[in-house]
Amino acid sequence: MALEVQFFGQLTDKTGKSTVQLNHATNLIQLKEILFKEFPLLKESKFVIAINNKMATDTSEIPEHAVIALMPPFSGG
Amino acid sequence: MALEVQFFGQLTDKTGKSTVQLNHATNLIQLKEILFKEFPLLKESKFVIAINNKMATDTSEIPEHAVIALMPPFSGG
Amino acid sequence: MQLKNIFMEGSIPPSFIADSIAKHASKTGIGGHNIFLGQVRADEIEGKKVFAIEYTSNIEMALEKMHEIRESIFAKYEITCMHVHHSLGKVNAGELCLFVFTSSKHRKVAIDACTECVERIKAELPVWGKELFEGEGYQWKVNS
Amino acid sequence: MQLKNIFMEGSIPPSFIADSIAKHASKTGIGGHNIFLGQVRADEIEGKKVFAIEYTSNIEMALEKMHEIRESIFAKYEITCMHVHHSLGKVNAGELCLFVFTSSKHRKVAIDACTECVERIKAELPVWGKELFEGEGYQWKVNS
Repeated sequence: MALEVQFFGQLTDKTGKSTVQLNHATNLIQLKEILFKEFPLLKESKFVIAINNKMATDTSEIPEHAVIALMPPFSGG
Repeated sequence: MALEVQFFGQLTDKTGKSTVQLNHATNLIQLKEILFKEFPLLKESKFVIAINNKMATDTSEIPEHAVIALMPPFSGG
Repeated sequence: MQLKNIFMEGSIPPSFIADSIAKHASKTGIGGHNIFLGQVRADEIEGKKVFAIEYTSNIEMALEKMHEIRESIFAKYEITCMHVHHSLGKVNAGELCLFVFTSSKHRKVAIDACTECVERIKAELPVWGKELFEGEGYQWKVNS
Repeated sequence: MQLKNIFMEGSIPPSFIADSIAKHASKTGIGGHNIFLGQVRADEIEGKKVFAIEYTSNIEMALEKMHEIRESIFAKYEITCMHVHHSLGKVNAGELCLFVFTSSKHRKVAIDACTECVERIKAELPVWGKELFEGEGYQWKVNS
């Protein structure tokens, strides 16, 4: 259990849960492959990813014990 | 007593009163002559004039028993 | 025609604003409200400090003009409602003298309508403010 | 760094807004306040009526982002203060879910700062609204 992945908003409908624990993935490309295999509905979803509360890109490295947040388009207010 | 002339805002400082009764004047040019004679400080003041609550110009005719308002620049709010 | 009275004696209490907001809870088509509040500043002019503004108006003309502004703003913007309140008489520094409140389905409409209403009130309503100095003296307010 | 909490559980009561306004009476350099209020609409979508919105957030990230927005708006506009409150959890149609409050010496500054703040909140804060339908069902809110 090296990573925590959190889902927000409508993504929780696609995954059926708000958080999963994953073994380590070195970058987001690899992480998304793992997630898409477990939650195929995520593939069609729009979202941005934050690593430890910082917005990340596909090539961002993932530190040990990181908290990863998958966030769909915001709709506050 | 055919006309009522009302002064507003800083104009009351120039005239020392908020209203005067005047004999008839046919138009505003004539009215201003009368007022400037009685209240010379008005001459240096900026104001617009309304006749019976409608904005007027120098050549506007003045009906009998009209209420004339001399209003300096607005400063509400 | 019965003109809506926008004037109230003295300052506008915050509780009055809360009541006005609460009245809109039944209008469930509204998505955004915009409120502008004018507050009397304790400006210092050549060493003298404003402690209050005393407002007077050509009331009848002001209400007619406000009616005209209201009509033209309702024609231009898709607002659900618009409320305007302006003080007459003395309002102390720190107290509220103007309350403009617009509501609409969409936020931008409410904001734009409110802003335009405030500008027109300041420029077009025959209202005058006398800035009273602490101690004695006064000067007539000038709108920018 | 201690981040300011903008979130409150449930709707924002009008009395809370009045209290917030009243607190500014001692700031006698303020000439204008602008307030934006978001209200939950009872929209009808394909025959189903929204009776409430349930808000969730990535709270920590939202507070960091709000801090960043606050700093940049204070840098850009000469405002005296800015207050932001956003609901979490269920807010019924007709109730208030967002309260943005800016104050400045001059009205235009307060209005512009408030408007920019509202736009940025809607676009940049990780907050999600779930529109709950009467009877059953829901849909996820989309910001325009």
